[in-house]
Amino acid sequence: MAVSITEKPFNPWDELQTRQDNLSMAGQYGATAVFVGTMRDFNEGDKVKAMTLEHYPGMTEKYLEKIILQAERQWELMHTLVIHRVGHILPDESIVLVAVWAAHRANAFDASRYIMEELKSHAPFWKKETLEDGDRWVGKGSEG
Amino acid sequence: MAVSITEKPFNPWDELQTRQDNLSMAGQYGATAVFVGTMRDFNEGDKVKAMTLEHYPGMTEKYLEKIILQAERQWELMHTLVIHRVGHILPDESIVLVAVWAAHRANAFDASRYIMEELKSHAPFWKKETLEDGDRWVGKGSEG
Amino acid sequence: MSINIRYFASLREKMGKAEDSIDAGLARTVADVWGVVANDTGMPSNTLCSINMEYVGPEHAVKDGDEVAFFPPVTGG
Amino acid sequence: MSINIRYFASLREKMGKAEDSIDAGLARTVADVWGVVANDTGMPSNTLCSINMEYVGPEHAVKDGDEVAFFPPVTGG
Repeated sequence: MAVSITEKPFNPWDELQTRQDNLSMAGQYGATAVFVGTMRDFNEGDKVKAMTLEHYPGMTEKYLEKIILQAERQWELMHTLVIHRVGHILPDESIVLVAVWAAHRANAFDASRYIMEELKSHAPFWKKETLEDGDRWVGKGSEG
Repeated sequence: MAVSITEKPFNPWDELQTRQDNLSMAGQYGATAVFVGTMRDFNEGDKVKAMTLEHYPGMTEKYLEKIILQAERQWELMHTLVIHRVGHILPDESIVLVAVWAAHRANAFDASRYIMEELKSHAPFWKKETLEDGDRWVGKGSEG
Repeated sequence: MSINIRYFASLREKMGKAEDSIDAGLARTVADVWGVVANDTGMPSNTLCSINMEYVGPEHAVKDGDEVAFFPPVTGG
Repeated sequence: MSINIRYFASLREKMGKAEDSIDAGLARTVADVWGVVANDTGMPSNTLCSINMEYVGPEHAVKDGDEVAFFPPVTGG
């Protein structure tokens, strides 16, 4: 597995290319399921200019690794990659990338969704949006 | 939507980059769900050297568009891309790419999986594997 | 005036050809078309049928100019 | 000998600081720690707690040297 938290913008397709080029399992995986979360310029009826993503350094990485281990226990996976952005983020920038490589598609689909849902509900990240007229913390239950 | 059937190898991450660069909806989509099917060098206990993918030109494209329209009726989607390889394919080459861009993640996850499952069960493609000692048509119910 | 017929994958190999054509007067349904081209041997189980690139059942009516196709279960993706 | 405390996001802003420290003798549980730092005002509903970067409930025991954190519901992804 590979987990990274980054303050710098990242290009999800470049990251997938690089990661896949470095997997020593060509011909073994038949299925790759990927999710990319991207910053929208609109949320809950308001225009959003920017976002600040706070996290709990140390606990965040630990928790992401725990989620991936749980997924690896439930499904047969060959490799998992999670990248999550923190800090100052602009609309159209990638926030999160979850990718799973597996022999068969059901495992890849199930595991990628599981990791993403667990990340959203448990990993210690907090979003604060910059609106036209001030800032606000994003509430739970935002559709994501 | 964009659907293409190609005899030439394609790089899924390059295709996603190019497609996304051409979407005039930056800041609007918050979720991209992607599935890539890759040729394995092993299937049902045998080493596979190559594969020939046959299709029904005309009906295949028509059927893929139908599946995507069904997905668009069920979920709120912003864009969908399906690329499917045909002809002579080697291990580690991409066979299929399904990508869905949506505002919210549940729609992207649901739609990408729906499209992939419908494609596997209904789109007129047929795989023939080249083994060490001859050819065989892939049967239904292969895990994929 | 005729019905054009296409075979794919293992069925194409079994028939020894990819295309066929029969006189439209010889068949009322897709099953009739199969009967004509296969000398009244039964259609292999699981065979899928289409008319003009739309899936249909074997009892679907055919008409002059139709493209009828027969093929095994699909295995793409 | 002390317990280190961290606050995140809206709770950090409410507390007016990101970190705190109290004497380990003052608290037996996570809820006790909150009582000390918040002058016995109740913990906001939905507050999440961790000890040494593992989620725990408010009645979980604390010990000398622990890092206790308080934060609102998470909203990453």
